[in-house]
Amino acid sequence: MSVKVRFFARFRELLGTEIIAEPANGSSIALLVDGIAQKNREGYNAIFDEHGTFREFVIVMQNGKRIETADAGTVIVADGDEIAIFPPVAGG
Amino acid sequence: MSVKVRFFARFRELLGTEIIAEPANGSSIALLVDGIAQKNREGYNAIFDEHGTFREFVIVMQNGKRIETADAGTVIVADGDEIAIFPPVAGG
Amino acid sequence: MMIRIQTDDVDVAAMIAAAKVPGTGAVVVFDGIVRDDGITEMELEAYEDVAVAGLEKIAVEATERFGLLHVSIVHRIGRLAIGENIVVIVVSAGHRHEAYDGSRFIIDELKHTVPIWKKELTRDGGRWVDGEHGHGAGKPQE
Amino acid sequence: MMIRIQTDDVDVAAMIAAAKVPGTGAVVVFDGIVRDDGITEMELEAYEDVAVAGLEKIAVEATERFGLLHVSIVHRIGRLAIGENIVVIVVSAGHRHEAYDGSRFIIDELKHTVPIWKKELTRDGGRWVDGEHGHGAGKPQE
Repeated sequence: MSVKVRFFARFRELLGTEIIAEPANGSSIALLVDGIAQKNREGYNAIFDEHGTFREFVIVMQNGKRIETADAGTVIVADGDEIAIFPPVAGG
Repeated sequence: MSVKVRFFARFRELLGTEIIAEPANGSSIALLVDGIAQKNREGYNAIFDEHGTFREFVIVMQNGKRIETADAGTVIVADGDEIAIFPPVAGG
Repeated sequence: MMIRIQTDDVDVAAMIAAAKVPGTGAVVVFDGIVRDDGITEMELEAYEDVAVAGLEKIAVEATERFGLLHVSIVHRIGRLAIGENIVVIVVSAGHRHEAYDGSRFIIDELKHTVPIWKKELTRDGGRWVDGEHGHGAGKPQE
Repeated sequence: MMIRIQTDDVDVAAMIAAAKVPGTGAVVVFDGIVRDDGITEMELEAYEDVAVAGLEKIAVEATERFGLLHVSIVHRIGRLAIGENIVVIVVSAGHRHEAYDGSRFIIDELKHTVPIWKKELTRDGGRWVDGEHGHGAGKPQE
Protein backbone atom coordinates (compact mmCIF):
# COMPACT_ATOMS: atom_id res chain seq x y z
CA MET A 1 0.00 0.00 0.00
CA SER A 2 1.01 3.59 -0.53
CA VAL A 3 0.79 6.43 2.01
CA LYS A 4 1.76 10.07 1.56
CA VAL A 5 3.59 11.74 4.45
CA ARG A 6 3.77 15.54 4.47
CA PHE A 7 5.96 17.67 6.72
CA PHE A 8 5.60 21.42 7.18
CA ALA A 9 7.70 24.37 8.31
CA ARG A 10 10.79 23.38 10.30
CA PHE A 11 10.02 19.68 9.92
CA ARG A 12 9.79 20.09 6.14
CA GLU A 13 13.20 21.74 6.01
CA LEU A 14 14.70 18.79 7.90
CA LEU A 15 12.80 15.84 6.44
CA GLY A 16 11.40 16.83 3.05
CA THR A 17 8.14 18.15 1.73
CA GLU A 18 6.25 15.06 0.73
CA ILE A 19 7.28 11.46 1.05
CA ILE A 20 5.51 8.51 -0.55
CA ALA A 21 5.93 5.51 1.76
CA GLU A 22 4.93 1.86 1.37
CA PRO A 23 4.35 0.67 4.92
CA ALA A 24 3.56 -2.91 5.85
CA ASN A 25 -0.08 -3.73 6.57
CA GLY A 26 -1.01 -2.84 10.16
CA SER A 27 1.63 -0.11 10.53
CA SER A 28 0.71 2.65 12.98
CA ILE A 29 1.17 6.33 12.19
CA ALA A 30 3.95 6.53 14.80
CA LEU A 31 5.82 3.59 13.27
CA LEU A 32 5.52 5.04 9.76
CA VAL A 33 6.74 8.51 10.74
CA ASP A 34 9.51 7.10 12.94
CA GLY A 35 10.89 5.14 9.99
CA ILE A 36 10.93 8.16 7.71
CA ALA A 37 12.39 10.52 10.31
CA GLN A 38 15.31 8.16 10.99
CA LYS A 39 17.03 9.50 7.87
CA ASN A 40 17.89 12.79 9.56
CA ARG A 41 18.91 12.92 13.23
CA GLU A 42 18.00 16.57 13.69
CA GLY A 43 14.64 15.98 12.05
CA TYR A 44 14.04 12.92 14.21
CA ASN A 45 14.92 14.80 17.39
CA ALA A 46 12.66 17.68 16.43
CA ILE A 47 9.67 15.33 16.32
CA PHE A 48 10.43 12.53 18.79
CA ASP A 49 11.72 12.65 22.35
CA GLU A 50 14.43 10.40 23.82
CA HIS A 51 11.85 7.64 24.37
CA GLY A 52 10.92 7.68 20.70
CA THR A 53 7.45 9.15 21.34
CA PHE A 54 6.03 12.23 19.65
CA ARG A 55 7.01 15.46 21.39
CA GLU A 56 4.04 17.06 23.10
CA PHE A 57 3.75 20.02 20.72
CA VAL A 58 3.88 18.01 17.48
CA ILE A 59 0.62 17.98 15.54
CA VAL A 60 -0.38 14.85 13.63
CA MET A 61 -3.15 14.64 11.05
CA GLN A 62 -4.57 11.72 9.12
CA ASN A 63 -6.45 12.85 6.01
CA GLY A 64 -6.83 16.35 7.43
CA LYS A 65 -8.19 15.17 10.77
CA ARG A 66 -6.28 15.76 13.98
CA ILE A 67 -4.94 12.64 15.74
CA GLU A 68 -3.83 12.88 19.39
CA THR A 69 -0.11 12.13 19.49
CA ALA A 70 -0.87 9.71 22.36
CA ASP A 71 -3.00 7.68 19.91
CA ALA A 72 -0.52 7.75 17.01
CA GLY A 73 1.02 4.45 18.14
CA THR A 74 -2.29 2.62 17.82
CA VAL A 75 -3.95 4.34 14.85
CA ILE A 76 -3.28 2.21 11.75
CA VAL A 77 -2.58 3.73 8.34
CA ALA A 78 -4.57 2.71 5.27
CA ASP A 79 -3.76 2.71 1.56
CA GLY A 80 -4.08 6.23 0.12
CA ASP A 81 -3.83 7.98 3.48
CA GLU A 82 -2.26 11.40 3.76
CA ILE A 83 -0.40 11.81 7.03
CA ALA A 84 0.74 15.34 8.01
CA ILE A 85 3.25 16.19 10.73
CA PHE A 86 3.85 19.78 11.78
CA PRO A 87 4.87 22.13 14.58
CA PRO A 88 2.41 24.55 16.27
CA VAL A 89 0.71 26.85 13.81
CA ALA A 90 1.65 30.52 13.53
CA GLY A 91 -0.48 32.10 10.83
CA GLY A 92 -2.07 35.54 10.81
CA MET B 1 -22.52 93.78 21.70
CA SER B 2 -23.01 91.01 19.19
CA VAL B 3 -23.33 87.29 19.96
CA LYS B 4 -23.84 84.41 17.54
CA VAL B 5 -26.30 81.68 18.55
CA ARG B 6 -26.21 78.39 16.67
CA PHE B 7 -28.79 75.62 16.84
CA PHE B 8 -28.29 72.11 15.47
CA ALA B 9 -30.40 69.15 14.36
CA ARG B 10 -34.02 69.29 15.60
CA PHE B 11 -33.45 72.62 17.32
CA ARG B 12 -32.09 74.09 14.07
CA GLU B 13 -35.19 72.99 12.17
CA LEU B 14 -37.40 74.74 14.73
CA LEU B 15 -35.39 77.86 15.53
CA GLY B 16 -32.99 78.58 12.67
CA THR B 17 -29.40 77.82 11.83
CA GLU B 18 -27.52 80.84 13.08
CA ILE B 19 -28.88 83.90 14.84
CA ILE B 20 -26.95 87.11 15.46
CA ALA B 21 -28.24 88.63 18.70
CA GLU B 22 -27.43 91.86 20.47
CA PRO B 23 -28.04 91.15 24.13
CA ALA B 24 -27.81 93.72 26.90
CA ASN B 25 -24.63 93.78 28.93
CA GLY B 26 -24.68 91.21 31.72
CA SER B 27 -27.09 88.85 29.96
CA SER B 28 -26.73 85.18 30.88
CA ILE B 29 -26.67 82.41 28.30
CA ALA B 30 -30.05 81.19 29.55
CA LEU B 31 -31.62 84.64 29.19
CA LEU B 32 -30.21 85.07 25.69
CA VAL B 33 -31.40 81.68 24.43
CA ASP B 34 -34.79 82.05 26.13
CA GLY B 35 -35.40 85.30 24.28
CA ILE B 36 -34.54 83.79 20.90
CA ALA B 37 -36.52 80.58 21.46
CA GLN B 38 -39.69 82.53 22.33
CA LYS B 39 -40.33 83.04 18.62
CA ASN B 40 -41.37 79.41 18.14
CA ARG B 41 -43.39 77.59 20.78
CA GLU B 42 -42.38 74.11 19.63
CA GLY B 43 -38.72 75.16 19.56
CA TYR B 44 -39.02 76.69 23.01
CA ASN B 45 -40.64 73.59 24.44
CA ALA B 46 -37.98 71.37 22.88
CA ILE B 47 -35.26 73.22 24.82
CA PHE B 48 -36.92 74.51 28.00
CA ASP B 49 -39.18 72.76 30.49
CA GLU B 50 -42.37 74.18 32.05
CA HIS B 51 -40.27 76.12 34.58
CA GLY B 52 -38.30 77.81 31.80
CA THR B 53 -35.07 75.96 32.60
CA PHE B 54 -33.00 74.00 30.11
CA ARG B 55 -34.18 70.43 29.68
CA GLU B 56 -31.73 67.96 31.16
CA PHE B 57 -30.52 66.54 27.84
CA VAL B 58 -29.88 69.88 26.12
CA ILE B 59 -26.21 70.61 25.46
CA VAL B 60 -24.95 74.18 25.73
CA MET B 61 -21.57 75.41 24.51
CA GLN B 62 -19.90 78.78 24.77
CA ASN B 63 -17.13 79.16 22.20
CA GLY B 64 -16.91 75.41 21.74
CA LYS B 65 -16.66 74.68 25.45
CA ARG B 66 -19.36 72.75 27.27
CA ILE B 67 -21.38 74.70 29.87
CA GLU B 68 -23.48 72.79 32.42
CA THR B 69 -27.12 73.69 31.81
CA ALA B 70 -27.40 74.33 35.56
CA ASP B 71 -24.81 77.10 35.15
CA ALA B 72 -26.33 78.66 32.03
CA GLY B 73 -28.35 81.10 34.13
CA THR B 74 -25.24 82.58 35.72
CA VAL B 75 -22.67 82.44 32.90
CA ILE B 76 -22.59 85.86 31.21
CA VAL B 77 -22.16 86.25 27.45
CA ALA B 78 -19.46 88.51 26.00
CA ASP B 79 -19.15 90.37 22.71
CA GLY B 80 -18.15 88.00 19.92
CA ASP B 81 -19.24 84.85 21.75
CA GLU B 82 -20.55 81.85 19.86
CA ILE B 83 -23.26 80.04 21.80
CA ALA B 84 -24.37 76.61 20.55
CA ILE B 85 -27.48 74.72 21.65
CA PHE B 86 -28.09 71.15 20.58
CA PRO B 87 -29.69 67.81 21.44
CA PRO B 88 -27.65 64.68 22.36
CA VAL B 89 -25.16 63.75 19.68
CA ALA B 90 -25.69 60.77 17.38
CA GLY B 91 -22.73 60.55 15.00
CA GLY B 92 -20.93 57.48 13.74
CA MET C 1 -3.02 61.74 12.04
CA MET C 2 -5.70 62.78 9.58
CA ILE C 3 -9.12 63.98 10.77
CA ARG C 4 -11.79 65.19 8.38
CA ILE C 5 -15.47 65.99 8.16
CA GLN C 6 -16.55 66.04 4.54
CA THR C 7 -19.40 65.50 2.12
CA ASP C 8 -17.30 63.52 -0.37
CA ASP C 9 -16.95 59.76 -0.15
CA VAL C 10 -13.96 58.20 1.59
CA ASP C 11 -10.96 56.52 -0.05
CA VAL C 12 -10.52 53.65 2.40
CA ALA C 13 -7.65 52.06 0.46
CA ALA C 14 -5.65 55.30 0.64
CA MET C 15 -6.34 55.55 4.37
CA ILE C 16 -5.08 51.98 4.89
CA ALA C 17 -1.95 52.70 2.84
CA ALA C 18 -1.25 55.80 4.96
CA ALA C 19 -1.68 53.76 8.15
CA LYS C 20 1.19 51.39 7.30
CA VAL C 21 3.85 53.39 9.10
CA PRO C 22 7.09 51.72 10.30
CA GLY C 23 6.41 49.28 13.15
CA THR C 24 2.89 48.44 11.98
CA GLY C 25 1.83 44.82 12.49
CA ALA C 26 -1.94 45.33 12.49
CA VAL C 27 -4.37 47.74 10.87
CA VAL C 28 -8.01 47.79 11.95
CA VAL C 29 -10.65 49.60 9.93
CA PHE C 30 -14.12 50.49 11.17
CA ASP C 31 -16.55 51.49 8.44
CA GLY C 32 -19.98 52.67 9.56
CA ILE C 33 -22.61 52.26 6.85
CA VAL C 34 -26.10 53.67 6.23
CA ARG C 35 -28.25 50.67 7.13
CA ASP C 36 -31.47 49.87 5.35
CA ASP C 37 -33.90 50.42 8.22
CA GLY C 38 -36.85 51.23 6.01
CA ILE C 39 -35.41 54.63 5.16
CA THR C 40 -34.84 56.33 1.84
CA GLU C 41 -31.74 58.34 2.77
CA MET C 42 -29.85 59.67 5.74
CA GLU C 43 -28.96 63.29 6.35
CA LEU C 44 -26.04 64.19 8.59
CA GLU C 45 -25.00 67.48 10.07
CA ALA C 46 -22.10 68.49 12.31
CA TYR C 47 -21.00 71.41 14.44
CA GLU C 48 -17.90 71.24 12.32
CA ASP C 49 -15.14 73.09 14.17
CA VAL C 50 -16.09 71.54 17.48
CA ALA C 51 -16.54 68.11 15.92
CA VAL C 52 -13.09 68.18 14.30
CA ALA C 53 -11.51 69.31 17.59
CA GLY C 54 -13.40 66.53 19.39
CA LEU C 55 -12.20 63.90 16.92
CA GLU C 56 -8.62 65.14 17.26
CA LYS C 57 -8.85 64.89 21.03
CA ILE C 58 -10.20 61.34 20.81
CA ALA C 59 -7.45 60.36 18.34
CA VAL C 60 -4.75 61.72 20.65
CA GLU C 61 -6.23 59.98 23.67
CA ALA C 62 -6.55 56.67 21.80
CA THR C 63 -2.97 56.97 20.57
CA GLU C 64 -1.69 57.45 24.11
CA ARG C 65 -3.88 54.83 25.78
CA PHE C 66 -3.40 52.05 23.23
CA GLY C 67 0.02 52.86 21.78
CA LEU C 68 -1.38 53.42 18.31
CA LEU C 69 1.05 54.32 15.53
CA HIS C 70 -1.42 56.10 13.26
CA VAL C 71 -5.04 57.22 13.39
CA SER C 72 -7.23 58.63 10.66
CA ILE C 73 -10.92 59.44 10.92
CA VAL C 74 -13.21 60.68 8.15
CA HIS C 75 -16.82 61.45 9.04
CA ARG C 76 -19.25 62.41 6.33
CA ILE C 77 -22.07 64.96 6.42
CA GLY C 78 -24.86 65.73 3.97
CA ARG C 79 -27.24 63.29 2.30
CA LEU C 80 -26.17 59.66 2.10
CA ALA C 81 -27.86 56.73 0.40
CA ILE C 82 -28.25 53.27 1.91
CA GLY C 83 -24.92 51.43 1.81
CA GLU C 84 -22.80 54.58 1.78
CA ASN C 85 -19.95 55.13 4.24
CA ILE C 86 -20.86 57.35 7.21
CA VAL C 87 -17.59 57.19 9.08
CA VAL C 88 -14.29 55.42 8.44
CA ILE C 89 -11.74 54.97 11.24
CA VAL C 90 -8.33 53.47 10.41
CA VAL C 91 -5.79 52.74 13.12
CA SER C 92 -2.47 50.95 13.11
CA ALA C 93 -0.46 49.39 15.94
CA GLY C 94 2.35 46.95 16.47
CA HIS C 95 -0.06 44.19 17.50
CA ARG C 96 -3.70 43.41 16.95
CA HIS C 97 -5.06 43.85 20.48
CA GLU C 98 -4.01 47.49 20.63
CA ALA C 99 -5.44 48.13 17.17
CA TYR C 100 -8.84 46.58 17.98
CA ASP C 101 -9.08 48.27 21.39
CA GLY C 102 -8.02 51.63 20.00
CA SER C 103 -10.46 51.43 17.10
CA ARG C 104 -13.35 50.54 19.37
CA PHE C 105 -12.49 53.28 21.85
CA ILE C 106 -12.58 55.84 19.05
CA ILE C 107 -15.98 54.89 17.66
CA ASP C 108 -17.51 54.61 21.15
CA GLU C 109 -16.22 58.06 22.17
CA LEU C 110 -17.23 59.52 18.82
CA LYS C 111 -20.82 58.35 19.24
CA HIS C 112 -21.07 59.74 22.76
CA THR C 113 -19.24 63.07 22.58
CA VAL C 114 -18.78 64.49 19.07
CA PRO C 115 -21.45 66.98 17.90
CA ILE C 116 -22.80 65.19 14.83
CA TRP C 117 -26.44 64.27 14.22
CA LYS C 118 -28.26 61.93 11.86
CA LYS C 119 -31.73 62.23 10.44
CA GLU C 120 -33.33 59.20 8.86
CA LEU C 121 -35.38 60.30 5.86
CA THR C 122 -38.47 58.24 5.07
CA ARG C 123 -41.31 58.57 2.59
CA ASP C 124 -43.37 60.22 5.32
CA GLY C 125 -40.71 62.73 6.35
CA GLY C 126 -37.91 61.93 8.72
CA ARG C 127 -36.82 61.36 12.29
CA TRP C 128 -33.71 62.47 14.14
CA VAL C 129 -31.76 59.53 15.51
CA ASP C 130 -31.40 59.47 19.29
CA GLY C 131 -27.84 59.34 20.55
CA GLU C 132 -26.69 56.13 22.23
CA HIS C 133 -27.14 57.79 25.61
CA GLY C 134 -30.65 58.70 24.58
CA HIS C 135 -32.55 61.75 25.69
CA GLY C 136 -32.18 62.57 29.36
CA ALA C 137 -28.58 61.39 29.54
CA GLY C 138 -26.74 64.33 28.05
CA LYS C 139 -24.40 64.94 30.98
CA PRO C 140 -20.94 66.30 30.20
CA GLN C 141 -18.47 63.45 29.98
CA GLU C 142 -15.34 65.15 31.24
CA MET D 1 -18.38 34.07 2.13
CA MET D 2 -15.02 34.17 0.37
CA ILE D 3 -12.03 32.27 1.76
CA ARG D 4 -8.69 32.18 -0.03
CA ILE D 5 -5.06 31.31 0.45
CA GLN D 6 -2.98 32.97 -2.25
CA THR D 7 0.40 34.41 -3.14
CA ASP D 8 -1.04 37.53 -4.82
CA ASP D 9 -1.74 40.70 -2.88
CA VAL D 10 -5.22 41.43 -1.56
CA ASP D 11 -7.74 43.93 -2.92
CA VAL D 12 -9.09 45.24 0.37
CA ALA D 13 -11.38 47.81 -1.28
CA ALA D 14 -13.09 45.06 -3.30
CA MET D 15 -13.48 42.95 -0.17
CA ILE D 16 -15.13 45.88 1.66
CA ALA D 17 -17.45 46.52 -1.28
CA ALA D 18 -18.49 42.84 -1.27
CA ALA D 19 -19.16 43.01 2.49
CA LYS D 20 -21.84 45.70 2.13
CA VAL D 21 -24.75 43.29 1.85
CA PRO D 22 -28.30 44.39 2.75
CA GLY D 23 -28.66 45.06 6.48
CA THR D 24 -25.03 46.10 6.95
CA GLY D 25 -24.45 48.90 9.44
CA ALA D 26 -20.82 48.17 10.27
CA VAL D 27 -17.84 46.68 8.46
CA VAL D 28 -14.68 45.82 10.38
CA VAL D 29 -11.43 45.03 8.58
CA PHE D 30 -8.42 43.39 10.16
CA ASP D 31 -5.23 43.68 8.10
CA GLY D 32 -2.18 41.84 9.44
CA ILE D 33 1.07 43.32 8.17
CA VAL D 34 4.69 42.12 7.96
CA ARG D 35 6.26 44.11 10.81
CA ASP D 36 9.79 45.44 10.65
CA ASP D 37 11.31 43.37 13.46
CA GLY D 38 14.85 43.53 12.09
CA ILE D 39 13.97 41.10 9.32
CA THR D 40 14.51 41.29 5.59
CA GLU D 41 11.45 39.33 4.48
CA MET D 42 8.89 36.88 5.72
CA GLU D 43 8.14 33.49 4.19
CA LEU D 44 4.79 31.85 4.73
CA GLU D 45 3.63 28.34 4.04
CA ALA D 46 0.30 26.59 4.54
CA TYR D 47 -1.14 23.10 4.56
CA GLU D 48 -3.49 24.52 2.00
CA ASP D 49 -6.50 22.21 1.82
CA VAL D 50 -6.67 21.86 5.56
CA ALA D 51 -6.09 25.58 6.10
CA VAL D 52 -8.90 26.57 3.75
CA ALA D 53 -11.25 24.11 5.42
CA GLY D 54 -10.20 25.48 8.81
CA LEU D 55 -10.85 29.07 7.75
CA GLU D 56 -14.25 28.10 6.38
CA LYS D 57 -15.14 26.44 9.67
CA ILE D 58 -14.08 29.55 11.61
CA ALA D 59 -16.06 31.82 9.27
CA VAL D 60 -19.20 29.71 9.72
CA GLU D 61 -18.79 29.62 13.48
CA ALA D 62 -18.22 33.40 13.67
CA THR D 63 -21.26 34.01 11.48
CA GLU D 64 -23.45 31.95 13.78
CA ARG D 65 -22.05 33.23 17.08
CA PHE D 66 -22.00 36.93 16.21
CA GLY D 67 -24.79 37.21 13.64
CA LEU D 68 -22.41 38.32 10.91
CA LEU D 69 -23.85 39.09 7.49
CA HIS D 70 -20.70 38.49 5.45
CA VAL D 71 -17.19 37.16 6.06
CA SER D 72 -14.20 37.11 3.76
CA ILE D 73 -10.69 36.00 4.63
CA VAL D 74 -7.62 36.11 2.40
CA HIS D 75 -4.36 34.73 3.80
CA ARG D 76 -1.18 35.05 1.79
CA ILE D 77 1.67 32.57 1.42
CA GLY D 78 5.09 32.88 -0.18
CA ARG D 79 7.66 35.63 0.35
CA LEU D 80 6.42 38.96 1.66
CA ALA D 81 8.29 42.22 2.19
CA ILE D 82 7.96 44.44 5.25
CA GLY D 83 4.66 46.34 5.13
CA GLU D 84 2.90 43.78 2.95
CA ASN D 85 -0.49 42.32 3.85
CA ILE D 86 -0.31 38.87 5.47
CA VAL D 87 -3.98 38.34 6.15
CA VAL D 88 -7.08 40.44 5.54
CA ILE D 89 -10.36 39.64 7.32
CA VAL D 90 -13.48 41.62 6.40
CA VAL D 91 -16.76 41.12 8.26
CA SER D 92 -20.05 42.95 8.18
CA ALA D 93 -22.90 43.06 10.69
CA GLY D 94 -25.93 45.15 11.52
CA HIS D 95 -24.14 46.84 14.41
CA ARG D 96 -20.57 47.50 15.40
CA HIS D 97 -20.26 45.29 18.47
CA GLU D 98 -21.03 42.14 16.50
CA ALA D 99 -18.61 43.17 13.76
CA TYR D 100 -15.72 43.84 16.17
CA ASP D 101 -16.35 40.70 18.21
CA GLY D 102 -16.68 38.54 15.10
CA SER D 103 -13.53 39.95 13.52
CA ARG D 104 -11.51 39.38 16.66
CA PHE D 105 -12.84 35.86 17.09
CA ILE D 106 -11.75 35.00 13.55
CA ILE D 107 -8.16 36.24 13.86
CA ASP D 108 -7.73 34.66 17.31
CA GLU D 109 -8.99 31.29 16.07
CA LEU D 110 -6.94 31.57 12.90
CA LYS D 111 -3.74 32.10 14.85
CA HIS D 112 -4.40 29.16 17.13
CA THR D 113 -5.82 26.51 14.84
CA VAL D 114 -5.14 27.01 11.11
CA PRO D 115 -2.06 25.21 9.68
CA ILE D 116 -0.02 28.18 8.44
CA TRP D 117 3.56 28.99 9.42
CA LYS D 118 5.78 32.04 9.16
CA LYS D 119 9.55 32.20 8.85
CA GLU D 120 11.29 35.48 9.50
CA LEU D 121 14.18 35.84 7.10
CA THR D 122 17.19 37.77 8.34
CA ARG D 123 20.66 38.48 6.97
CA ASP D 124 21.95 35.56 9.01
CA GLY D 125 19.34 33.08 7.82
CA GLY D 126 15.93 32.82 9.37
CA ARG D 127 13.80 31.64 12.27
CA TRP D 128 10.38 30.04 12.35
CA VAL D 129 7.89 32.06 14.36
CA ASP D 130 6.47 30.29 17.39
CA GLY D 131 2.70 30.04 17.48
CA GLU D 132 0.87 32.06 20.13
CA HIS D 133 0.45 28.93 22.21
CA GLY D 134 4.19 28.33 21.87
CA HIS D 135 5.91 25.01 21.80
CA GLY D 136 4.61 22.55 24.34
CA ALA D 137 1.01 23.74 24.03
CA GLY D 138 -0.08 22.07 20.82
CA LYS D 139 -3.08 20.24 22.26
CA PRO D 140 -6.07 19.69 19.99
CA GLN D 141 -8.57 22.50 20.47
CA GLU D 142 -11.79 20.66 19.77
